[in-house]
Amino acid sequence: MGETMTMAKALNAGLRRALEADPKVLLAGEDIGKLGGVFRITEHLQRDFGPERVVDSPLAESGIVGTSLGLALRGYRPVVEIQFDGFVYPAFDQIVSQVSRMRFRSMGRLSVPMVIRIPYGGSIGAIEHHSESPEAYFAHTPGLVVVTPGTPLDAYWMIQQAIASDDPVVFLEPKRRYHEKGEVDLTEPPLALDAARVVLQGGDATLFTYGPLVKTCVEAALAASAEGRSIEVVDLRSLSPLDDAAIRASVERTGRAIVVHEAVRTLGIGAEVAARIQEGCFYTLEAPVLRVAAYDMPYPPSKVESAYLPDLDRILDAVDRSLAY
Amino acid sequence: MGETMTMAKALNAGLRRALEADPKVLLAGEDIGKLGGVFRITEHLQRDFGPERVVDSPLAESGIVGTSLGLALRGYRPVVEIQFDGFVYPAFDQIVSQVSRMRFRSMGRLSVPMVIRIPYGGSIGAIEHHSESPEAYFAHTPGLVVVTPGTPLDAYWMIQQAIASDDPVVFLEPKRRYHEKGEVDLTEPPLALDAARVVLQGGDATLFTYGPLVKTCVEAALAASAEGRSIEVVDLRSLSPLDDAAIRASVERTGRAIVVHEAVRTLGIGAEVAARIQEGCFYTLEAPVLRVAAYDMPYPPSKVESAYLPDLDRILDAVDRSLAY
Amino acid sequence: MTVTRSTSEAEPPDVVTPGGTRIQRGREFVQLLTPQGERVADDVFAFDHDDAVIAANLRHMVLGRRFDAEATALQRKGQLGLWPPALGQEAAQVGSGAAIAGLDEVFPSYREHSVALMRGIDPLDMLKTFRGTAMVDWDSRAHRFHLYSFVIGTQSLHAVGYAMGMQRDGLVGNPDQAGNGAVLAYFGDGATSQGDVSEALVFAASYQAPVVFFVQNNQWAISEPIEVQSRIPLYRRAIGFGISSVRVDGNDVLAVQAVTEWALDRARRGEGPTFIEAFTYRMGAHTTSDDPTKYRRREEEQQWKAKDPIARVRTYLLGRGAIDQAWLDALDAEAEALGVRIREGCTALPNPRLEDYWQHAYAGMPPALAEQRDAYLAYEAGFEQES
Amino acid sequence: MTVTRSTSEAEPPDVVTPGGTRIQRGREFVQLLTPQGERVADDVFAFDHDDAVIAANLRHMVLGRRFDAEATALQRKGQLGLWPPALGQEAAQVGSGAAIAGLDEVFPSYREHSVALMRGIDPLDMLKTFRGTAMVDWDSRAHRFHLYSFVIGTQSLHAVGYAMGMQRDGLVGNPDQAGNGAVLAYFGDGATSQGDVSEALVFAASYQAPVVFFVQNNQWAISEPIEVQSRIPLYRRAIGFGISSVRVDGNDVLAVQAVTEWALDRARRGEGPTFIEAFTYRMGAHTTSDDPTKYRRREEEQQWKAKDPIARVRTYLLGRGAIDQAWLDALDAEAEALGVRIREGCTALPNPRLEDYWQHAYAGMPPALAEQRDAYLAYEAGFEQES
Ligand SMILES: Cc1ncc(C[n+]2csc(CCOP(=O)(O)OP(=O)(O)O)c2C)c(N)n1
Ligand SMILES: Cc1ncc(C[n+]2csc(CCOP(=O)(O)OP(=O)(O)O)c2C)c(N)n1
Ligand SMILES: [Mg+2]
Ligand SMILES: [Mg+2]
Repeated sequence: MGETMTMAKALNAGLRRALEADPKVLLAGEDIGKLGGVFRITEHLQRDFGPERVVDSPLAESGIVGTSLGLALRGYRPVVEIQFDGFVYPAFDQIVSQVSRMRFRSMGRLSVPMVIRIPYGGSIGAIEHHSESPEAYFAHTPGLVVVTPGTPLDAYWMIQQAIASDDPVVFLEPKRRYHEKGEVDLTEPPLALDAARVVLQGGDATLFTYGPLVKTCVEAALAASAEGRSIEVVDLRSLSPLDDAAIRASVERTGRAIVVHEAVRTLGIGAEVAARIQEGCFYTLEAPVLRVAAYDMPYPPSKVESAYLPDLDRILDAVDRSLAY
Repeated sequence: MGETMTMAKALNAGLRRALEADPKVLLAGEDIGKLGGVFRITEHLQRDFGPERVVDSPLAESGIVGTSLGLALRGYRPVVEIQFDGFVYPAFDQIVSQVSRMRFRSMGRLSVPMVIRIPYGGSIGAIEHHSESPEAYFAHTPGLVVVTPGTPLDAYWMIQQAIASDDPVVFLEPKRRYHEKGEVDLTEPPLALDAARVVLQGGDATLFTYGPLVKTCVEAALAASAEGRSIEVVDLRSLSPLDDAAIRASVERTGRAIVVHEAVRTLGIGAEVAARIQEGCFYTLEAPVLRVAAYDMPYPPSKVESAYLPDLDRILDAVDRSLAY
Repeated sequence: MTVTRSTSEAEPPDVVTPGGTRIQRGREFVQLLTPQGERVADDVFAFDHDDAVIAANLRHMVLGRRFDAEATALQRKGQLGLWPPALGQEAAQVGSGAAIAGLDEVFPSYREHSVALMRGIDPLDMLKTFRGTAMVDWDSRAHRFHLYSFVIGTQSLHAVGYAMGMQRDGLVGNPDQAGNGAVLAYFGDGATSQGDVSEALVFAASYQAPVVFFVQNNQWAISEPIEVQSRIPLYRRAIGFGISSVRVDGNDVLAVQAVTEWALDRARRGEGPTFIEAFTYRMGAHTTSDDPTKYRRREEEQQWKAKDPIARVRTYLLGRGAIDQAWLDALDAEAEALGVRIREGCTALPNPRLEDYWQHAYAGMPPALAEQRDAYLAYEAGFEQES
Repeated sequence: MTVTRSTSEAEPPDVVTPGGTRIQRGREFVQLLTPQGERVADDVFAFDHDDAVIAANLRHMVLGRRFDAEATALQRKGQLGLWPPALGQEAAQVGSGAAIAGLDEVFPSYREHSVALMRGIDPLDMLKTFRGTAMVDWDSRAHRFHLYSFVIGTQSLHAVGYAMGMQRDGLVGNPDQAGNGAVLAYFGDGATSQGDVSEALVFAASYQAPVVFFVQNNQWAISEPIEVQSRIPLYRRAIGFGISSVRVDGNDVLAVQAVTEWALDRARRGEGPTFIEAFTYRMGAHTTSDDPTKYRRREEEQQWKAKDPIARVRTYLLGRGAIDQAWLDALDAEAEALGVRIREGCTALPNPRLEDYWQHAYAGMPPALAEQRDAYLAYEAGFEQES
């Protein structure tokens, strides 16, 4: 029953299904119509669903998110595309002060079933502002759900689950994985949107990661197993809320944890995961929770991004350091 | 040599000194001129320095920060007032994508010696958007310095140090402490802007805090000492960069750490401090680093804010839990 | 060198359409009732209702002012944390509020107290926000009156988006007017400087959304005079976005109603957005925390007192014999009853509990948040046991 | 229901000042040189320079186009990560660039390659950004040409702030013109929708800052036609903010220079900001990653080809005998030499090392960051030892 497709195609298929399933779903963003988005995630959707359901918006992110909030109040389920990670900040006030709180402000009377899709992360050789990892800003914001698929299969289901959710969802798409293929087996029921997944089981240490670095961590774990080390890989998938039960269960098994992400280290998701693990698994931990992340500086020119971002070697180095405790 | 004054007066005096000392210093913001700001922090400064150095800006935060960045490039040292914490988000893009990175983008050629003053925090009985604690957003952003005074003395010196700094500084003013008095002894040389301060020495556990809750933590520590517990209180003062050396030194002394802040718990400053402590002091810690913070929901109506925010009892409860390990 | 700032030049206004048509009438704004209570004609706008409607407007203005005065007094007595008075802006609010019909929706800022009352919002529910016992506690869908909005300008985008939704739902341009609706979006003169408001104009123009932007230019944004935001008349702002625009005497309830009806009607018919500048004055403080003596002259306040929006309507209706002293006495009694209800109701408002708020953060409560709630409840229970 | 979107109405433009004066000339825009290479008169603007200046402009346009073509080719060969071509916009850029005088400062967007060359920026330094070997590697102060800016519209605010600084520094309104300066701020048609750009207009008007907003309306924002951003001519946007505005034929280097000189001169004299819409066309792709066949018709591109900004100047100057084939050949040779330098220089650009970047995050490196750097260096050293 499985089909092999890229994450880009899987997202496109998921959006298509959502548009088919619910006439209240609409897409809005810059260049998502005729062009199908700069990454072609919405390709042919305007052709097939019309310009009222797949809307080319004026070049103004706050406007896109703010008007979509209005549409959501009217009963629509807007799916907004931010063209690149670095262009979400002009919409920050609308997302963080308005979208995230409308339910709370209205004391539960109003819902904002909005999805904000953001292609994110680096390693694509881009100029500045095109390789950001803004997830921690959103995960620190109550009222938002923040999720990120690591595979085409997850992408296909999670985008539909996000659209079906009555909470606003920041949906982070690891753009460097857009064009990698994976199996999309539709016979399996999808995992819950807020669940982490053990991608690889192991007993010596756990790599916690998400989005673009799931694959890298799996590669690192496989490399480590060649050296006789049994490394577990957990794809967090949901960054807010975090799947505490799954995180704790893995640490209880392995006793060692390393969090890996592209965002800068300070106050990245790794900080929260580490803080929770040391609190929840204090007696189990055989080593401190380590973090492998970008260094605490702005994203550098692309020719040095490979040194700036975590890679297989830096992950293995952290595994070594963890096991050395 | 000491004088007793409120933090509001100390800030006003510090701004006045900075305006006197350097003709390139200018203040910009909403209502900071004739009115002297809604908190009167800039009272009489326009009268005494003129409307070109103390500028009433149009009602647009992105514009205020963005034009101030232009002024900084021209050699000015703008000190921007954001009227309330909840109104900084419209300027988020300018702060996070522009101000913070101009040095990096220009490969060190340009400086942005800008100070962004933000009255922050709750417990003043205000309506929504007037009691926010946005510090983690900024501390997660490379290129920004984030500081917050806890006393009039620190306020007086730190605002001047921030203005003198060639890095952009987010200067968070704990508004609930504006009108409390403290000694401002000008004979003592000021502590460095990036240094934490041990406010109260103790041996059993350390409370790490900053801004509005420094006083609350000191009160908690004094209450604990009545029960025979010796609690150290460290005022972090600088949230980015963190004073790692001071943090580690204290934990090495006490073996137990509790981070206390008004911001929500998830990905608040406490997450980073906890992550660093468990990494840097793994063998010293006798209990997990605990966090006392606001609950992970938007700021509630003011009649329940006292239950939402950390207070003396919740801090003591955490001390008990820490000591029980 | 001096950075000079002149006040706005004298301008020949008035209705300007994006097509460039300029209806010049050598007057400051559209006015149908003078401060002296005399009807005057306008070459474009007419007030198409009888005296009963004017009397209804007077009633709304008087009740709105009473509500406002009571709330201000309650704040002075420590019963509210804050109150933003609307004194002086009653005609702008009631006139526009009276133009709202069947399916229309309102997106207010934080000062549209009279409009709120007209939409059936319970004044006690409104006080909750300012007393700190609730967030915004009214059913915005039932009343078609959306939540008060405190981050300046943000609601303008929500309004446009909502209007885009009404467009999609087929509520625009139907031959049967009863099936049509539009959005009325309120904000202040200061708000026009916010990027969000400009973006709202861009989106409204681009999609020809059925929305009317209603700016109460009350001359001040806290301590900043209108000249800080615009050196030319504010209604012109919208023209550059391709949006028709009118300036109206915001203290003339007849003119405001006429202009707003025209604009809403255009929107409902599918003729696109309109921008209305209601030229009015904030006679009181910005909020109860504010002290206007720091930044504006008494004479200015006095001048505007002579243009009071309520006095002129009363004069007019009495002169016409449409109302009499008995009618006014009855209205006073109604206002007094409202005052009593507000005063007594306010102090009786129940205090909330933090427990009530956890459930509002998410549609589905995340387990970690439920854990926090449970820990909180256990912690609180500990205190109760102790005591 | 259909959400209709009509294209902008035919409009009688042109110069509109906030005072309301409308100089109607029944033409689309200010034009001084037709696509056929004929000089035409305008009732307001004149080109006050001799043929040598026009020839210099032609040279800048040809060199700019060559640079652009080389960079585009280098990207195709994998030598650059990305390139945003400026093909077709040379007159808008060179005409405005030629208007810049002594103390003026430029705040570009990311496509002003010809202006950059005129300001003395080394084309190889410009390529670094797009090759990924540097952030923005030119001395913006020395060249009075600020950093390229990639978040749409943000630089408009920096430009206004910088202009406010020049105002404070006394560079405006001096009798001695040599002591005066202004800011020239570039952005695109799409950018005008961003809140930041509207806020820049608000601030510029409020402080009467010496700034000229120069919009290259190249008809497209990636795949979105101008009608998505504005249904009326774009130059009108600024009028509602109280800013004088002109639309100019952006493919006519003479008209662009004349209008920009007028505007900069006004700014320098202290007469406040101006908004210029240069009506032009992006003849190539948005960037080398873009595929315009997906969203626009070939005929449109062909129509604009007939309005090529370079051809008309060449025709004109040849017709006047101001240049001859030898002159053109020499220019070709100069362009070819530039091409060689660019091709060879690009591939020879040194790769950076991450080490070089730590120091640029802060003026004073925080200890924790230094720790990270040291750990990184030790870690890297480990690899070198291994190998
Ligand atoms: C984004 C933002 N910035 C600042 C404020 C603080 N503030 C509240 S009201 C106000 C003035 C608003 O003036 P105007 O838009 O004219 O409305 P008015 O109060 O006169 O009705 C300001 C600056 C805010 N609420 N939101
Ligand atoms: C805030 C922001 N949103 C989106 C983008 C992505 N983007 C880059 S260029 C562009 C179109 C810009 O169009 P226009 O302003 O007309 O300038 P042009 O490219 O035509 O020169 C877009 C949407 C961006 N760089 N910044
Ligand atoms: Mg106002
Ligand atoms: Mg364009």
